[in-house]
This record gives sequence, structure tokens and C-alpha cells, in this order.
Amino acid sequence: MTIIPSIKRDYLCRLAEQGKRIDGRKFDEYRKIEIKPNIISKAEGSALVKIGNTQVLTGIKMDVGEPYPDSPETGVLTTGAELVPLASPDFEAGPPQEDAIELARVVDRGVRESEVIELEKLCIEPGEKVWIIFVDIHVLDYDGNLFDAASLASLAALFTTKVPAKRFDLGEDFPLPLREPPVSCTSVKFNNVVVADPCLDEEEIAEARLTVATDKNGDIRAMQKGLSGSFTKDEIKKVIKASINNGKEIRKILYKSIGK
Amino acid sequence: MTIIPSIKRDYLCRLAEQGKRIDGRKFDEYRKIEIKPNIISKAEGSALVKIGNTQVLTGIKMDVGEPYPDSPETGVLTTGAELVPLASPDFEAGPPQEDAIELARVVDRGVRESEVIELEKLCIEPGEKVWIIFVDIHVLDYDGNLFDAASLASLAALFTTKVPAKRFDLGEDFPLPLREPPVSCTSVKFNNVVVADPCLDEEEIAEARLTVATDKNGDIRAMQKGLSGSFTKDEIKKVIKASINNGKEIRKILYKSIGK
Amino acid sequence: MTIIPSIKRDYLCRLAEQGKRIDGRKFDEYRKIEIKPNIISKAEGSALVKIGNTQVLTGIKMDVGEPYPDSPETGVLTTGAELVPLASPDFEAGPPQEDAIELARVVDRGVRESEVIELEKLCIEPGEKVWIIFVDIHVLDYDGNLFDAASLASLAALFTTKVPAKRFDLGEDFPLPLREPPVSCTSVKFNNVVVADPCLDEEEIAEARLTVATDKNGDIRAMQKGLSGSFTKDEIKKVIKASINNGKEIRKILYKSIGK
Amino acid sequence: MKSEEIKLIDSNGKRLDGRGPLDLRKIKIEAGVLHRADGSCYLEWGGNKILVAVYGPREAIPKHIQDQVKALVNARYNMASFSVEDRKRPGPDRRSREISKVISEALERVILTEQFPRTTIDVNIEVLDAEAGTRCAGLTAAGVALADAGIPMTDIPVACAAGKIDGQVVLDLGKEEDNYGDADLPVAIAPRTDEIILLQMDGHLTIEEFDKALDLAIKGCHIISKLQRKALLDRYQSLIEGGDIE
Amino acid sequence: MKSEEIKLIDSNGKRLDGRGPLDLRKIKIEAGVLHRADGSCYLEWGGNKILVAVYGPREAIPKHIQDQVKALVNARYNMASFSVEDRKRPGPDRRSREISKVISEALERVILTEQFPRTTIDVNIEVLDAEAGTRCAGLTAAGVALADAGIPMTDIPVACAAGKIDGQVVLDLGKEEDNYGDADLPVAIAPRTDEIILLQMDGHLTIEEFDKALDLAIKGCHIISKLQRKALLDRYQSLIEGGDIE
Amino acid sequence: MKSEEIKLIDSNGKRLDGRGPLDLRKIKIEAGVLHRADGSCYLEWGGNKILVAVYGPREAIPKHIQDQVKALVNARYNMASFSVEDRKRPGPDRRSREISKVISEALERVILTEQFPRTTIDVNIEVLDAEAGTRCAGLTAAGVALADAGIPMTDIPVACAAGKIDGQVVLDLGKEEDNYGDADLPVAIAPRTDEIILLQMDGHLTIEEFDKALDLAIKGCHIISKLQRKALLDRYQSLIEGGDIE
Repeated sequence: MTIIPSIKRDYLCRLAEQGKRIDGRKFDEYRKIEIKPNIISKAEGSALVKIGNTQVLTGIKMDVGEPYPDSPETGVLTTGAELVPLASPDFEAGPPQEDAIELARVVDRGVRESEVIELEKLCIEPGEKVWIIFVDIHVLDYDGNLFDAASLASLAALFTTKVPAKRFDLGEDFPLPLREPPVSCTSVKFNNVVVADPCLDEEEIAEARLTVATDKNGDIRAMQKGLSGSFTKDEIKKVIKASINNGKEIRKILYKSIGK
Repeated sequence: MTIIPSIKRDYLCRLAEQGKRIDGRKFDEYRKIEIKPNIISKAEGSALVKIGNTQVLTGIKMDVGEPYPDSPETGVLTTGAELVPLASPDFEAGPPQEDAIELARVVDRGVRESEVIELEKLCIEPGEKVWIIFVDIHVLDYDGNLFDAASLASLAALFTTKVPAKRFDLGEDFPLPLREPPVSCTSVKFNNVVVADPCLDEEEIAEARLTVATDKNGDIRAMQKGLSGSFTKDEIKKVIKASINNGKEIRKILYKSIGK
Repeated sequence: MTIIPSIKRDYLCRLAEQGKRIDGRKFDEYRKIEIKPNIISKAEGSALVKIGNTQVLTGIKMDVGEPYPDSPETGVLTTGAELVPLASPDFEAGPPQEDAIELARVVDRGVRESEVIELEKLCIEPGEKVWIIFVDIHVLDYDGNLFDAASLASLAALFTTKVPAKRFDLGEDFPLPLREPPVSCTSVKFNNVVVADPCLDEEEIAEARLTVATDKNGDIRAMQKGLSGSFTKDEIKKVIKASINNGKEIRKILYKSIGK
Repeated sequence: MKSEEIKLIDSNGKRLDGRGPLDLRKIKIEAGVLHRADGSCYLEWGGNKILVAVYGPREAIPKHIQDQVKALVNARYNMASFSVEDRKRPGPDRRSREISKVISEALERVILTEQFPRTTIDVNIEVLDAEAGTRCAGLTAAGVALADAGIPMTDIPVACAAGKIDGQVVLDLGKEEDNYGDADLPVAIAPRTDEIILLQMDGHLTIEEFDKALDLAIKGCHIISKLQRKALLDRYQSLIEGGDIE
Repeated sequence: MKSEEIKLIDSNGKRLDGRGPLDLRKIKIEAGVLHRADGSCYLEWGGNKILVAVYGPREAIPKHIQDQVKALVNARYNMASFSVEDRKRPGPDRRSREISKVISEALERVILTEQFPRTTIDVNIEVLDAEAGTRCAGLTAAGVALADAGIPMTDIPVACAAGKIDGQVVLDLGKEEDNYGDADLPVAIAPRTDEIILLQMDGHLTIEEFDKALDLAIKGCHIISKLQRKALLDRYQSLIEGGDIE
Repeated sequence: MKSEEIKLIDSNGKRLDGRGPLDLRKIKIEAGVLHRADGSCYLEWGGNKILVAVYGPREAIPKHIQDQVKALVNARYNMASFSVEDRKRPGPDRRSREISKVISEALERVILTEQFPRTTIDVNIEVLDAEAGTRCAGLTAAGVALADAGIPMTDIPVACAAGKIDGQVVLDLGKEEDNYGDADLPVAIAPRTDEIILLQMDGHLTIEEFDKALDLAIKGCHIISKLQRKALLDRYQSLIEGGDIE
């Protein structure tokens, strides 16, 4: 750690001891969230999400292809993330690195394991032809908390998606059949403080990260701990509680943006 | 720029100011061009082109495969270039780099956009089976002006190509159906001088490059500007004019080599 | 060569001049060979081979797929080797390097050219469906002589392999149909001495390597010379003779391990 | 490029989207749209949506790629996988690598690279929505983003294409015009001197048509150059009003 | 994760393999099984067979990846192509790269990395036979191999999963339970302090169920921790008996 | 390798292409055919057409691959995609990488690598037209190109194969003989000492047959060695006549 980060670290820690954050937020408070749905005309669905200065764009493309042999009657979901060098001086061109892979896999599991997409309604011809959904996460501006921004952009994009049946001579277009989604909320820990929705400065000094996806009943649908620090059981419970609360607010913003 | 190239640069510039080139040619004059057609027995067509010391070998292979969905009744053209380390101390093994990609794409567009190959005659079964043409450019000795050598070798190779119908149980072999080809001529600019058919010494100090493909009517069929220098409108017009003139001569050499 | 290897080299050479090897073996003597067949439950066949401290595990998987166009009625054999970083401080993660490729190809040729597998009995539907055999060589602990260990592990694994016909709805499982295998024996040369079954210390100073596969009649079925040293004709004949003798003993161990 | 049955200009001289032969598609340019980048630009041009971020000059890494006498200009043209009708596999393909190369070369002409030896200036061009003419749109946006980043340049580069459809030379081909037209001529210039820094041509033009098309493309460049300058002025004013600059 | 028709717990409270809800699968651990590695471990856990080799601390290469203040912990989780029902293509896929990342991060927590600046500690985890729970098995074996290599640690890390099947929270999911269960919660801890160093969850748990599952997983960790220590003790004794240590 | 119904030797002892058992195919060798390379050779051998260029000794890059006491010999055997009946994908495959390795090792034996520490000697072998026996042809051409480049060697390496067809040991297998024969034995030697520097064998040979085949292959090497020397002499004379050497 060179001198500047170490000074920043000290400054953030001192603030935290006084119960403060660098941008004036409370420990469990999110930055301003904006969702712009349906902004890419070539995509079947899309949404741009801003959380503070962080911007993530997800685009959905669909195609017709073969189902997996072990689930011949369900559509196929594929999620990818690109940390394009546009978004940060630290992102490099090239095939996805560990961070991008973890990001895509966490978003993917959030959608897949919670069965947000009714994949069983996306069969065209059992064992032969099903709809394939490509969720492509494009990070545009990186100022912390990509997990929540990417997950929210992907959900919003899915909710704007029209299945392009007409283009494939398969009848009329129809909205992608979806269930209630879980909402992801991420917190990080540093210097024994846990804060929600970390900005980049906070992420850079974070010791541990925890993402919790909760549904509208307040049940847990997915979790992912990251970084080389640890959590105590109590800290985890606290993060879960904050995630449920913030999840409720974010769900409202999501629903409003997609006119639901 | 280290000391040797800088001395060479000064020398070439001084020569140019006296209206001279390093190998005694006039500004718009080509080196000696030789074309040896049909020299690879395993290939469906082939030609070795020498422009001065530069040697490029193009081989054509054909296969039967699926057409593109948006053109179900036309053959498929694929062009690749390899700058194998055989040809220059500066070429490295490995996947094609930017220079090889640009070379292949310029040759490809020259053939494709001018519709040299009657691809519509290469359909075997609409939507199912068409002829696939692989144009593989192999640079053997690099002494400048690869664009013209590669383009000429590829045209000559195409004109020697027999479609191997017999090998695929599809009747008798027949010559690849072709139209009149455009001929590419390349010039480079340095120190406000524009010279045609640059040798390696000239390429190394060139600021801008312009390739112009013209047909037998003197119409323009493709252009590609390269390098980080610029051209004025007048310079471009001058290059076009020289390209038309040189193109006529090169066309004669091409026709003679393929017995046309 | 740094100081330690050069001392080791001198030591091994001095020993050799006295007719001795670093671990007390005779020049043509193998280390202890152990074969543990059928230890991976998910694999169709498997075997762990230990030659001294060297450990190699081969697993066999089978699948149903298309035959090669030029042999529509025979099964397909694919052999791969991974020098995973587990096995040596000098092995690196990543795609197979030259050493792993040579290892896989020598094992593959030993099996393929000697027609150990009756591939012609592995056709399911001519031109459409055949059995595909994947021989995957996993090096676990590298203390010299990978060629013999990998080859022996692969043979033993093949001899434990059951074709999983039931899983593919193709009738009852049956043992992979096999012929008498050749057995590979490797020697290396250093300082004008030739020793069989080199340990790592010996491999590190070896100038030339020769692998000879012989069948139960004492005929030669495959050879591969390696490294940048040379052999005289007499040395090669000597290696062949030792390989026939050692091959007989190893064949007994192989047969015993597979209950034959 | 076939003109087949599709009629690209009607009897009133109007093109498929209602434009006249000399009209540009609608263009919108905004500078300074990204937080992390040293300079940035968002540009809409017809159905194209382009985002450009500039980073640098910063030390070129690894060291052996450094040029001791000037900065490397490293433009990277990238299409988002959802920016086209049939999903594009992520990562560079041969087309995008060629475009990256010709744009890098064009930008290098105007950047005062000698001021920053051993560094790299990275110009990341993301095509978010694509509809004919992305290389001109990308280069134009790159010019604004470079200026927004404060990179010293002799001029702000700008690009525009002309082409030929239904036998007529027109400005700025749209999607169908690109697919079914007779020729496409993308051109980039340094607008103060009209030096040509990028030029490609596909199709079929007589010399006379080429001259006309080249003039038309340069004319288009000058119109767009004004939009670039306006976007930068707006950005500068908003910074002043925001108090970021005194 | 669907519980569909398959009954994962019978009327006697027994699971498909005869275990009760709080039972672990059979676990066997052996330390020091490889000749070349600085430390190693072979572990069987139900149908899983895992081999781990530790190399290091050794100089990190190339130099530019070195951390000046601590060792890099580089765990590499790799599945043998024959370790699963349908052959896996050799080399890392996205799943194994994610697992490598979370295991590396978990191990870094307990290793005293500051003692070995500019080095790398490589932890190679080979899954030879796979059957549900390989990441917990791999991390557990890695803990033993690190101790066998003499790498200084604050604690020997250990992992175990809990989950939910047929509506009930149980310990250590088996193959069918993983495929058809309601939730899976792999957890790794530093057993002296119960700090949680790895945590992932897929499925559906109420808060109460989560609390119960987390407690259960930690309980499992402590049982396995004893097996780790026994394996290391056995190894130590065999070294003493072999005369390698006085 | 099956001898099936195809008759490879007729009742008069003639092979498919009319050769007797001890005859080589037609070989043509030319040295110094490329302008840029430090040394080069074009070789035709039956239907094989091979071009070899040698570059070096030159500094090995990156530095960490340098050997402090000798030059690296880096042969790269590459087949042009059009050199075979079914088009080969460009780039190295496993076969060509193995051949590159065994040729590199063989050449290293004769090159005085200790004279050029920290350098690399690159031997680029391009197979332009392929018809059985390309590795022997490539190594033989490489020997000439190395000599043409003035690389100091103890000897000019040369290669030739023997084999067994229709139960008979013959020299230099042709295409059908390679496909349907019983055994193939490519051998390379340093001809002054008959040291064997490359040896591979596929097929089935008794010890007696092997001895006979090895002797035959070495005999073939000596014939070809003369052709190599003649090509180099021709090259040298043309240089003298051209005035390049006094």
C-alpha cells in the first residue's frame, strides 16, 4: 500500500469512528439510484442503472437454439459481464478476469436460483428448440458496488424484454415471462465497521464484502461473501437485516422504473 | 527512432528532394513483378507473386459447407493472412496481429465488394450446402508493399482455381466462375513526396499509405488509407491517377500469367 | 546451469563411472512399480501408477459422437495430458506446453498404432454414431520417467474400462474390447552411460532419451528419441534389448493388477 | 452492396428516412459524461449510441512497449454484444481490430504525442447501439473526449461518410443505404486544414463521383465539427457554473 | 434446486444415503502424500476425492505481480476431466475460477502473509472424483496441506456446508440433495474464533432457517477440524518414527 | 497403418511410383532463396515443397528466456493451410508442436550454441506442399539454411526415413506407403559421425527389420547429405560470381 491510499484509509477510518462516511451518508444508507429502462433499440431489453457515480448498462439479446440435454423443455440463460476499460483506469481489455467472472456468476445465480425467468415457458419444441437469453452486463463507470448495480440493471432489463418471436417467424412478440425478483444489497466491512453500498473509496480499503439477495417476503435467496477478511456471525445478521430494509426501497424504485 | 533509421530517413529524404529513390526508380514506378501461378499441387489454386524482393504466396482451398442464413444461395468467401516469422525478422509467431488482419481484410474487401467471384454460382443446395472458398495469404519474404503483392497473388490464385467437385462427388471439376477483377496499387507519402510501390526502406519512414483498387474502366473499386500521417485532397487525386496507370500495366501481367 | 545442479551432475557422473546410480539401482533396473486400478468412480476406467515417487493417474471417459469422415465405422480415441502444477514446482497452469503435448502424443501413438483398442468394434451406427474414448493423463507427482508411468497408467485404465452403454440407452455395459498391448520402456543417456527408468535427478542431467515400446513377442511397436543429445547405433540396440527385458517384467505387473 | 429492387431515393429526391441527399442524420453530442474517465463523450448519430472514455497520458505498461519519443495512441473500438441485431460475441473480432487500428492512426495525427514520451493515451470507444456509420461516429466522439480530457491536439478530428445510392452521391448513409447502396466513403479530417486522416472506400465510384463524394464528406465533417465545439463549450460552461473551474 | 417428487428424507428422518439430518458423510484425511510438494493432503469426503499440493512461499514471478508487503495466496481449484459424469474439458472454466477466487480469499485470511513479502504461496487443489461439496472439501484439504507445508497460519481453516432439503435444515448435502434440495450454504471458518471466511448461499431460506443452517455448518466445521488435526498428528508421528524429525 | 488389399510393391519389386525398394524420391535443394532471412533453403522432395528461413543468432527476448551459457535453438515447423488435402486451420496444432520440438532438439546437437550465449537461433520451416515425410524434408532443409546463414555447426544435419511395406524394408515412404504401410522410421543423423539425433518409429518391426531399416535410413541420409553440400556449393559459387564474396 503506497502512501496516498494509506492516508485515505486513515481518513475513512477516523470518519467511521465518528459514525460518518466520506460522502456524508449513514452506514446503512444507499447513494441515489436511477434506472433508465429500454434505452438500446437493438437489444430485446435494456436498462441503465446509476448508483451514485457508478453506471452499469445491461442489454438482453435473445436467440433460438438447442436446450441442454438434461432440461429439454426449458429455455437457456447465459450471463456475461465485461469490465471494459472505458469504466475505470484499472480495467484492462481482454478476456474476463476473476472479478468480471465473479460478478457475472453472482448476477446469474441471483436470477437463476430464484427462478426469476419462467424458463419452462420458453420452450419452442421440446429437446430441439428453446429460447436462449443472453444477459450482457456492460460496466460504464465504476465508482463502487458493481454487484448491486449489475444485478439491478439486469433485473430491470429483463423486465423490459420482449421475446422477438416475430423476427424468428414464431408468432407475435411477447413480454419475457417473469416472477418476483430478489433484490441484491451489498455491504463491506473495514476497521470493524460495516457500511452498505460502498463507494469506490470504501471498496478500496474494504476487508470483507457481503452481498445478500432478499425477496419481497424478506427471505434470503442468495449470498456471496468476498475479499480476504472475515465476518462474525453477528455482523452477518446485521448485514442481512440492512439488506432486507434497503431491498424494500430498491424494489420500489425498480417497480416504478418499469411501470409496475 | 534510433540512429540508423534516422540516418536512412535523412538519406531517403535527400534523394527524394532530388527526384530520386533508393533503388533508382521513378516516383510512380513499380519494381519488377513476377507471377508464378499454380505451384501448389495440394491447393485448388495458387500463385506466387514477387514484387522486387517481396514474395507472397496465396493458396486457395475449397470445401462444402453451410451458407450464411442471410444469403442462403451464395458461396462463402473467407480470407486470412499469416505474417509468418519466415518472412521477416520482425514477424512473430502467434495469432494474427493488427497488420495481418488489416492486410487480409483489405484483400478480402477488394475481392468481395467488387464481386470478383460469382458466389451466386457456388450454391449446391439452397440454404444447406454451398462451396466455401478459403483464400490463405502466406507472406514469404517481406521487402515492402504487401498489400499489392497479397492482392495480386490472391487474384492470380483465384484465376487458377478449379472447384474440386469430383472429390466431393458433385460432378466434374470446373473453373471457379470469376468476373473482371480490380487491381490494387499502393503509394506511400514521406517528407511531402508520394511514391508508388514502396520498398521496405520507404515503408519504414512512410507517414501515410494509400491503396487504391481500380477496374479496367479506370473506376475506383476500393480504397484504404493507413498510417498516422495525412493526405491532402490533391495528393489523393494524384495517387488515384497513378494507381489507374499502374493498374493497367499490372492487369496485363496478371492476364498474361494466367494465359488470358 | 547454476552451481547446485553442476555439483549434482558431477556427483551422478562419478557414481556412474563406478557403475552406480544415485538410488542404488543397477543401470538397467526399474524402481518399484505399483498399479492401483479403478480408483475413480466417476470415470469409466482409471488407474494410478507409481514408479518410485512418480505418480500418474489416468482416467477414461466415454461419450457417443460422430466418427471421422475417413473412418466412418470406427470409434474415436483422444488422448490428453496435463502437467498440473500440483505435481512439480516447475509445472505451470495453462494450456499444455510442448512437454505435455509430446507426452500425450507418445502415449496416444503407443495405443493407436499398436491397435490396442479394437476401435472397429466401437461403431454404433456407421457414419453417424461411434464411441469416443477420452484418455486423460493427470500427472500427480513428478520424480522422473513420465513416459513410462503415463503409458502404463493409460493401459491399466483402459483394461478397467467399461463402456457405459446403459447410460446412453444402448444396451448393457461391456468391457472395452482390447488387444495385447505393447509396453513402453524409457532410458536416458548422460556422460556416455545409459540408464533405464531415470529418476528426476537423472533426467535433469540427461542428454538424450529413448522410449521403446515392445510387444509380448519382443517386437518393436513404437520409438521416440528425445532431448538434444545423440545415440550411436550400438547404444540404440542396447536400449532396445533392455526395453524388451524390462517390458516383460512390467507386463507381468500390469496383468496382475488387472487380474489377467 | 447491391441496389436490386429496393428504391433508396424516391421520385421527390427523398431518402428512406425522409432526408434529402445532402442531409445528415440527427446528431447529439455531450461531453464529460463519465466520472472516472479523464475525458468522455456521449454521442447519438441516427440510431448509433456511442460512449467514449479517454485515459491518459499515463505510463505505458509493460515498459518494453514504451516509445521513448512520443505517446502511444491506443484507440479501442468495441461493440457491446447487444448493440446489433444478432448478438455479437464479446471481445474484439477482426472488423473491430481493423477499425481500432485506422482510428488510432487517424487520432495520432492530431495529438501532440511528442509532449508525452513513454506514455499511452487510451481512447475507449464503446458502441452501445449500432446503425451504420459507427466508425465515423466513434472517431467524432473520440475527438470530443480527447478535448474534454485536455489532451493537446493540433485540431479536433471529425469524421463523416458520403456514399452513392441509386446512382446518386449522398451524405451520411443510413442502415439500408449502407446495405443496398453502391458505395460508402468514410472520411476523417483535421477540420482547420482539411487534411485527410482517415479514408476508406468500398463499392464502385467513377473518378468524378469520388471527387464529389469526397467534397461532400468533408462538408459533412465541417457541420459536425461545429456540433463538437458546441458540446465542449456547453461542458466548459457547466464546469464554470458548477464551480469546478474559476 | 427443486424438491419435486423426489423424497430426500424418509418418514424415519433418514436421508437417501441413510444419514440423519445432522450427520456428515464419511471423511478420510491424509497429510504428506506427495513427494515433490512442500505440503500435501489427500482427502475423501463421501464420493469426493481431493488432492492438494502446496508450493511456497517462493519468489513471485513475473516481478510486477509481487506485493511488497505480503505473500500472494494463489489457490487453483481444478477438476480432472474424468472427475464428473460428463467429461469436463481440461482447463479452468468460469465456475472453477470463481471457486479458486473465493478459496484464495478465505485462505489469505488465516495465512501470515506479511512474513513473506514478494512471494507467492500456491495451493493446487485437484478434484479427482467429484460428488457435491467439492469447494468445502477442497478448502479443508488445503488447510491441512498448508499446515503440512509449515506455512505459518493463525488457524487451520475448515469448511462445511449446511442446506435445506424437504423443508428441513440438514448438514452436508449429498449429490441428490444438492441437485433437488431447497438451499445450499457452504461456510468456511477459522475454528478458534469462529470467524467466517467463506460464505455462499443459493436457494431459499427464511431468516430463521438461515440462522439454524449457519450454526449447523459451523458445528460441522468443528467436527472436521478435529479430523484435520488428527491427520496432521499422524503425519508428524510417522515423520518422527521415520526419523525425519528428531 | 494397414496393408489391407492395396499392393504397395508389385511382382517386379517396383513400388507404386515406380521406385525400387532402395530408391529415394526426387530431391531438389536450393540455398539462399530469401532476401530478408539470414539463411534460407527451398527444398522439393517428391511432392513436398519446403521453405526454411534462419534468423539469428540474435538477442533472446524477453530476457527471462535467455540461457546464460548458450543459444536457444527454436525450430518452428508450420504447415501452410493449403498444403494438405483438407485445409488445415492456421496456427500450430499438437502434431506440428511435437515436430517442432524434436527438430529443435536434433538441430541443437550440431549447432555450436555455446558460442552465442543469451541469443536465439530461429529456424522457420514452412511446409508449402505436403506429401509424406515432411519432418525429414524440413530438418534437411533446415540444415542447409543454417549453413547458408553461417551458423557454426559440427556437421550439417540430414534426415531420411525408412519403413516397411508389404513386409519389406524400403527407403523413403511415399504417400500411400505412409498411409498403408507397416512401419515408418524417420531418422536424422550428423553424417560425419553417424550419430543419431532424431529417431521415431510407428508400426511393427522385428529387431532384425529394425536393424535393417535403421541402416537403410542412414544410407539415405548420406545420399541426401551430398545434395545438401552441392546446393551450398552452388550458392557459394553464385555469390562469388555475383561479386558478393571475393
